[in-house]
Amino acid sequence: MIDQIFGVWNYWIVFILMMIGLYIVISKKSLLKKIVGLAIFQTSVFLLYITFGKIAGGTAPILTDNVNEIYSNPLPHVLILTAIVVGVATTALGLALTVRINKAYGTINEDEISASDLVEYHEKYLEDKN
Amino acid sequence: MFLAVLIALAISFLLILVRLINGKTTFDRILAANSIGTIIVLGISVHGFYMGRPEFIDISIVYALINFIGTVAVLKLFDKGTLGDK
Amino acid sequence: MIGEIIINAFLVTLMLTIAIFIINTRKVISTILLTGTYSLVAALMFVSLDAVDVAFTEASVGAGISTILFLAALSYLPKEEKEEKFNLKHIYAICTCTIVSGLLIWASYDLPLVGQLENPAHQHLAQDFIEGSRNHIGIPNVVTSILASYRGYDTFGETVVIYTAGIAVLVLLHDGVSKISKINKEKK
Amino acid sequence: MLDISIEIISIISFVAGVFFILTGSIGLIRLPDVFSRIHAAGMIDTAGASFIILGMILQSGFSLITAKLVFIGIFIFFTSPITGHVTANLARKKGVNPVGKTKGKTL
Repeated sequence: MIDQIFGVWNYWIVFILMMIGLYIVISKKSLLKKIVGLAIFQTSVFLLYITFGKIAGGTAPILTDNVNEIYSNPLPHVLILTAIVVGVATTALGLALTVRINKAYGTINEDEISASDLVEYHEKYLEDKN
Repeated sequence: MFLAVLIALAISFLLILVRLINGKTTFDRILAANSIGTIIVLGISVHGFYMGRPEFIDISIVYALINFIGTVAVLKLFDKGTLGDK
Repeated sequence: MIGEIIINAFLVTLMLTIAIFIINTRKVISTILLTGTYSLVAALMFVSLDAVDVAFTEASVGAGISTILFLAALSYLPKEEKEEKFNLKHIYAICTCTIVSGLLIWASYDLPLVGQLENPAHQHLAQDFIEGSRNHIGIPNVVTSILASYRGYDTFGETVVIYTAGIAVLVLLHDGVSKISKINKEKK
Repeated sequence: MLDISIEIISIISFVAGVFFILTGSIGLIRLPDVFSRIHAAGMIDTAGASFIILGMILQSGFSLITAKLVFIGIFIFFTSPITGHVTANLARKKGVNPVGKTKGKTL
């Protein structure tokens, strides 16, 4: 029974973490907070992959002299190693975009950005009309 | 024995997390984040001993360095308002 | 063996707690501190799931460089979020997330239990890689031998991605006016 | 005989380290202002960490692990006071005032 619960517990929490990241990305207006949400989502996906690679009673995949040792699956580790570094590149790009948007609009709130865009369009429309 | 130390570290992690989440000023939060870093450095080492392969203490060395640099960076941002690139 | 699974469950629950508190913080600096702590706990989680190299990378890159990047960006950005009333859009978002997570949890009953030796993920390539790393390549660290040799093209692609991202960041943060043209303008 | 005494000493230092860490984390919650909380955080970082690392050094015997543990111990022991000092300095500079008996007095 307790094996059953703990056997799927990791998956459940990882899915809930994923949805918390998605919720932050959907509902928060601040662009910085959205990037934090993306980071949470990413980390949960990493955890999901690493959980697939775990073998109970195994050790880290660094070879020892003992021949009968059980090693955890090293393949997900490699994939996630690549993904972490690419994730940081994504974060840096997002932050640079945010800084640039703040320079152009003076705010990083989504609603204010679209409002000032609307005002600009309206003024342009009036100019064209005249 | 190592399991007992791990449980104590977990309890103190939870206690410090309370301070990190509802700290009154930002300095409280910075202090709590620094202490959590120390607790995790110890936790990784003790976890290695508990699992019987203590070769992976390098990770705790990296943590200790990163923790110090991160805290000092936060404090510098608070002091000067930049990280020195303006 | 039950010990390590309980440690995993505790750590992942801790991550959930931190993530829930990240949602509602309004001061940006405490959001960043909580995100750093979240990364640290994630790295501890990777250590307990036997992924030592991943934990190393997450510690230096996820907890270190990401936090410093956020701080460096924060020095150009407003320090506090605007307060926002709970409105209809939040309810839509909560409904979407609840439905999707319910579906995912329902699907998780078809996944194999954590940590069984006979799981399908462990049946094909891993054993070959471990034996090959011992016999053909001769490096004790299996992850390194896969990363550099068996899947070298992945690493090459990663390098290209990081190079592109670096150029994009430089282009975005550039003023648009080079120093030489500024000096020329001043001379005129 | 030597083995048993080393084991006992390491258990004693583990107990001391756990005691200091728990005390420090309770203090971090209970104490009233930043300046007294720095005291509690310093307790965790220096006394608690040093005792637990001492216990692990005694457990590991003499090997490369011992050297790494010594490095971690030295690093934490020297950087934690720096962090505490900078935090207190900045808090004072930014106008956070002590509460309680020391309220209103100049430092």
